[in-house]
Amino acid sequence: MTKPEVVFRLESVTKEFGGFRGLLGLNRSAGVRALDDVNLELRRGEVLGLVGESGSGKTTLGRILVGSERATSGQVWFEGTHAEALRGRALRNFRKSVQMVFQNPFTSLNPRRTVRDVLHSGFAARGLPPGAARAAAMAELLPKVGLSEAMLDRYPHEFSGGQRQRIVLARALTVEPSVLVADEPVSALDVSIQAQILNLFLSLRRDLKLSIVMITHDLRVANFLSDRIAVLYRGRLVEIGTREQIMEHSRHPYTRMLLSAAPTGDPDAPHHRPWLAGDATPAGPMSGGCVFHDRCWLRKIVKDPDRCATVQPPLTGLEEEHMAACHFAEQTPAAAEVSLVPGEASA
Amino acid sequence: MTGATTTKRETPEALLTVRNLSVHFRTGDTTVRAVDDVSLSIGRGEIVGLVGESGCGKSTLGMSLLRLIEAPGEIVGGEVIFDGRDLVPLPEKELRRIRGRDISLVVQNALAVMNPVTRVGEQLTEVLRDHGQAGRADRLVRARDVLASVGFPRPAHSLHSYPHQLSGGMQQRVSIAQSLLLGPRLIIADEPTTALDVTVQAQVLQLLTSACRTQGTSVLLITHDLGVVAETCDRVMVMYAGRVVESGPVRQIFTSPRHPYTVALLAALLPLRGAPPPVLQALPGQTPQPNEWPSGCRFNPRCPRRAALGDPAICEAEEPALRDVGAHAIACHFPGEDAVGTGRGSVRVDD
Amino acid sequence: MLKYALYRLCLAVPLLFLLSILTFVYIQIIPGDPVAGMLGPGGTPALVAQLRHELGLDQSLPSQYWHWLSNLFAHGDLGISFITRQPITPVLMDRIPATLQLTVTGLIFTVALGWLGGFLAGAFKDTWADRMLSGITLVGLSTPVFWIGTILILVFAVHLRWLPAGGYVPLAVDPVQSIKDSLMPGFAMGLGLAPYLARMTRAATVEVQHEPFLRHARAKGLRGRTMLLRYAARNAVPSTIVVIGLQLGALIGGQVVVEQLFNWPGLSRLLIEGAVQRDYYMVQAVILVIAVLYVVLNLAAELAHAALDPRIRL
Amino acid sequence: MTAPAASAATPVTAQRRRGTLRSRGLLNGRVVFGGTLLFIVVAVAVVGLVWTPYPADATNLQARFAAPQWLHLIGTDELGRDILSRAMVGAQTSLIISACAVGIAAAIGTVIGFLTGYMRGVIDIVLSRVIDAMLAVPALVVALGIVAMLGASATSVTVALAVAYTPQFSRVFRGVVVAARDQTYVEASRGLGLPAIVVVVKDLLPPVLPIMVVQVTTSLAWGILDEASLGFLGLGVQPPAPSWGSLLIEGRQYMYDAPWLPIGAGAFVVVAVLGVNILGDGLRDVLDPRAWTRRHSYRKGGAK
Repeated sequence: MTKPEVVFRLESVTKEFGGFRGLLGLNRSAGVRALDDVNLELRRGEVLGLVGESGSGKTTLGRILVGSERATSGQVWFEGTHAEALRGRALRNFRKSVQMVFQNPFTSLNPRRTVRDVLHSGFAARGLPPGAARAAAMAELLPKVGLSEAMLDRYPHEFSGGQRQRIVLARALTVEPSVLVADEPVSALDVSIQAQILNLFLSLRRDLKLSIVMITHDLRVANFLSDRIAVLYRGRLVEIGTREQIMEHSRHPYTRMLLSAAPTGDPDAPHHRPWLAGDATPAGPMSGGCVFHDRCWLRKIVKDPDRCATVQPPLTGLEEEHMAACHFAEQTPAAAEVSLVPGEASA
Repeated sequence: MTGATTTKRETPEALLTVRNLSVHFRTGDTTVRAVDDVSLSIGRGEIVGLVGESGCGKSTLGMSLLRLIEAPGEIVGGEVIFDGRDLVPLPEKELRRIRGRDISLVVQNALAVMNPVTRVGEQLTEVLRDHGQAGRADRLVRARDVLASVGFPRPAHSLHSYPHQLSGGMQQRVSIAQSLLLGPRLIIADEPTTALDVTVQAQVLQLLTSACRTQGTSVLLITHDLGVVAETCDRVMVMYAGRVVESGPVRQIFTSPRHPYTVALLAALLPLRGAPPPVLQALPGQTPQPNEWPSGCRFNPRCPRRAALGDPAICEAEEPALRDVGAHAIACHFPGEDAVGTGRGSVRVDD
Repeated sequence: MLKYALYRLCLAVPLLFLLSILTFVYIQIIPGDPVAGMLGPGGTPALVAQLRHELGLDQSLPSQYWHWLSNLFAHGDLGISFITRQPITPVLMDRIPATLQLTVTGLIFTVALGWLGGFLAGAFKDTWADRMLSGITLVGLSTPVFWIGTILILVFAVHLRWLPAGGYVPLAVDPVQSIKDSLMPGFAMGLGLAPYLARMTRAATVEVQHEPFLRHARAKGLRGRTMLLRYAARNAVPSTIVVIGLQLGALIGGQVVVEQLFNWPGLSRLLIEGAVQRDYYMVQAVILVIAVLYVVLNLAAELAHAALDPRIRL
Repeated sequence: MTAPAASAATPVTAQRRRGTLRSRGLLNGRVVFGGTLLFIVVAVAVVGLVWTPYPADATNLQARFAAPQWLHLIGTDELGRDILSRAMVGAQTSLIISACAVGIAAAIGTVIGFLTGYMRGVIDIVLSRVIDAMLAVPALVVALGIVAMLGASATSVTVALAVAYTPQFSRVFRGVVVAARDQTYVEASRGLGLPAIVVVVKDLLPPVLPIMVVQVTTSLAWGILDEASLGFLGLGVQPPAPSWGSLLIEGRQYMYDAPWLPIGAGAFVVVAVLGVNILGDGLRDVLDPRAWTRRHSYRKGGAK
């Protein structure tokens, strides 16, 4: 087995909002740490699920990947070059290689421009001259995303959410990216449309060999698409592993809590959820220690509150691919069994 | 309006019975039939789910039960019988006493529906006052107690908070507290947890249902998330394009759905555990907008069953009525059990 | 709230500093030599040079600014008038009470007329009352203050003889006469500005009625009165206070005309006199004072807004 | 309302918008009425170029202070000059001054607005603060100060008003550009690697244009008013050259004896400003998206 090729490598990326502008009173949310010491890599051709609740920093991470936000500290390496040092033409080429798909298909298209106009901008950015070259590219592109030639001269408002998301994907593909960062691409869509778009992502990945970062709050979406899943909580990466490791054998108590909270869609499943407490926005300033310690159920079971409240656990390897940031990651599965009503420790 | 027969589903102890309710929005020369000839009933203490995708009319239906439809929308026909009284012709003055006291409402965006410039305590006590609860001190005690009951650790302190100072989950808790304040007999909960994080959603749902179960309050839970319905409701109704297409007990609907739309919805439900299917069963086409509903059965252009049956003409020509089939009611020209398989609905949720 | 007040105050400081630079720079960009203009044809080069030296105009710009600013802070000294060669500050101080009295009277009329008209029009949107009020508002917006003022004088002073056509008596000397004197100019100013406020109030009132919390108030079964006062009015008013703050500039601008028309010895008259006589230091000083007045009043409006809307203060 | 429905509200309003634009075009009632008023005023000014009832500066000592009558529709002044004729000629001066002032202010203000809104950073911080400081001085007072510097003349009034209005324009445009810049679709355009100028032309300029039209009309109304006010204060176009402002300062001296002097000249101002204001209102309804959202944002997705 060859070592997988790494497309993106993030090294202790930290992002704080505020700073200078906050000082001048231009930004009142000064000093908010959206990302804290995140180390992560994206491999060629994989789908990496980025999972977290509101305030977890997952969108900020996505924006740093596409270059519309700069990390406060830490490095972002794209295909071996330092992405943040890029300037001019190299910067523009980088931006083309990494395209973003946004959550809200209603705001991510300019209401005043036709679909054709939008796509032609993309072709122009790629350097295709108007005329036959673009027509050929268009003819190649449209079937990939399930759009037809007849739709090109219409305005975005004439389309439904699902179709708009196809247009957004088409726009991203005009510049032949190698990475797609998708920020909640289906969460604004109807259930019956979600399936279409998720299938589309699968086929794009297969046909175009794209690497995809799938940012989502929905574990079911992550489970469906991802090869690997990273779990973020309050700006920190708390667990990362293969789909199976995260969904079936998670070792971080937060991941377990997320999984237990997700609706199963099974009327016969037991709904007893002893682990749930609090919400993702901290009630007061966090005083250090593990980011999760104020809501942690495992901490109550293992009875070692001091360490959790004072020492931030580093992300440590458990087995191949699988890492978790918890002092007691070893004990999570057993503790989960204990804390659940007998018969409920499924999976 | 299409000569659909009313299905008498109400039991003797039905708290709310809706018969042939239609809500239309008229702008200029177009009429949008947002809710079209819908009948349903909710028993005492029952939790009923109302499921559908955006624009199917489920929120409009919920709001019309309290007659809170804003112009240009109006109830053009039907009855809403609550506890023996038809609310449709009731004078606004009497309706006001029912709203908030007997039937209360919880909506998705708790922050937006709270008065931003007054404190939580005042918002709770003013409801008590306007419904004739005397005594300022008593009202404050009631408000504090109800906050405690929805899980506020320091209720007396929280009475002094402004809505925007609370987290999303806490805002929704206040909203639920307010809906429980006067011991209502029915709560209409319109996507109460959609804007919340999963971990908070589960807590809030648990809170709402347990409070209602202990007090015997009925709930109409409007949602687009079948996952939520599965674990919360006793009965479920599925809406598509302004009409109820299937209704029945939750377990029945989830284990043996009859309407091809319900089948497709369940198939689109992603599994949480286990290896994902290589590709999802997806319905073709788009969810129709309220002003462009197809003729005949409104689901017919997207219907896999119809396609499997070789496009029978009746689907395009005639609107199917909601009819009892076994324990369900279903609005389909081809409701036969055997037809389910042709709906490509064999992908089960939990296998 | 205190924290917010301090925060706003801190924001005002650089603003005032910038204002001082702007007004200072203003006099430096005058084409030609103001001193030569001041002395007229009789000014020999020697005389000009001497005066320039006396006025400190022969120093470098930053040092002039520093000089000017330190004098302002240390002694409240705004320099001397080109025309009278007298210190400006006492003259200004003399005029401030009259200007404040007029501002307050104008503000009272503005707020009374604007809020009432706007709220009524908004609450009864699309009725005949709304259409009438909106029509009046539009005409009011288009009518210059000097025109309204002239007509007021002709009607109330010349024709009916109810009120004096102009003049000013300090409040302390004769309160009754003083108030009578300020009624008409204040009313003219109010009529000038009230249409803006009415318009904003109407918009805010209409907007509030579509807020989800008002619809939800119905769902809670609240009384009509509760919804109108505690929901509609209580939410519509704060945003209009900001409008009042922002429109204070227009109020003070309108005051220039009103003071002239009603012969009111306020700051603005000083400004006009200075402008006509090209007394640059005087103009500079008055503009600075007016700007400071604006910043202070605007700050007050912001704080009032914050007091009424808890979402503002953090 | 479901989450998808909430976001679906956007296209619905968009559809409404386009429908309104297309079906009613720019011609709602107020645009027509205001436009007509403005047209009449401009027409009077144009007619004044070639014909007036009397020569504008022809004195007639027999007819001093004539009250409005058939021969002199709005009376005569102390030298027996026909006010109507003078107002017709003065209209040119007043309209040209305000139009030029607003044009200059719009041009400079737009550039500053774009610079500050699009560039952000230090340029934005410094310029925005300066604009704030400039806005702290009322426009009329700024104009007064500048006229005092330059001496009263048509040119200096134009320059003064242009300087006085520029901060408002730049603030409005900065707001629009900042709002547009934060739109996801702008981020997407930048993400495609398109040059900044393309993004500005394709994505940022279109939303600015309608607001520019509205802002220009509003300022035009102010321009006419302020020109007249300056004239009234004796700091506008100087008599005997006629402009609405200079007619007013002349009229003021004889206010008690011949009230038609200030009132007559003022009436021209009122009609012109009313026309511009009504037109501006109508245009705002049709063009300004902020007005649309105000009217339609509460509507639900399904409730078309």
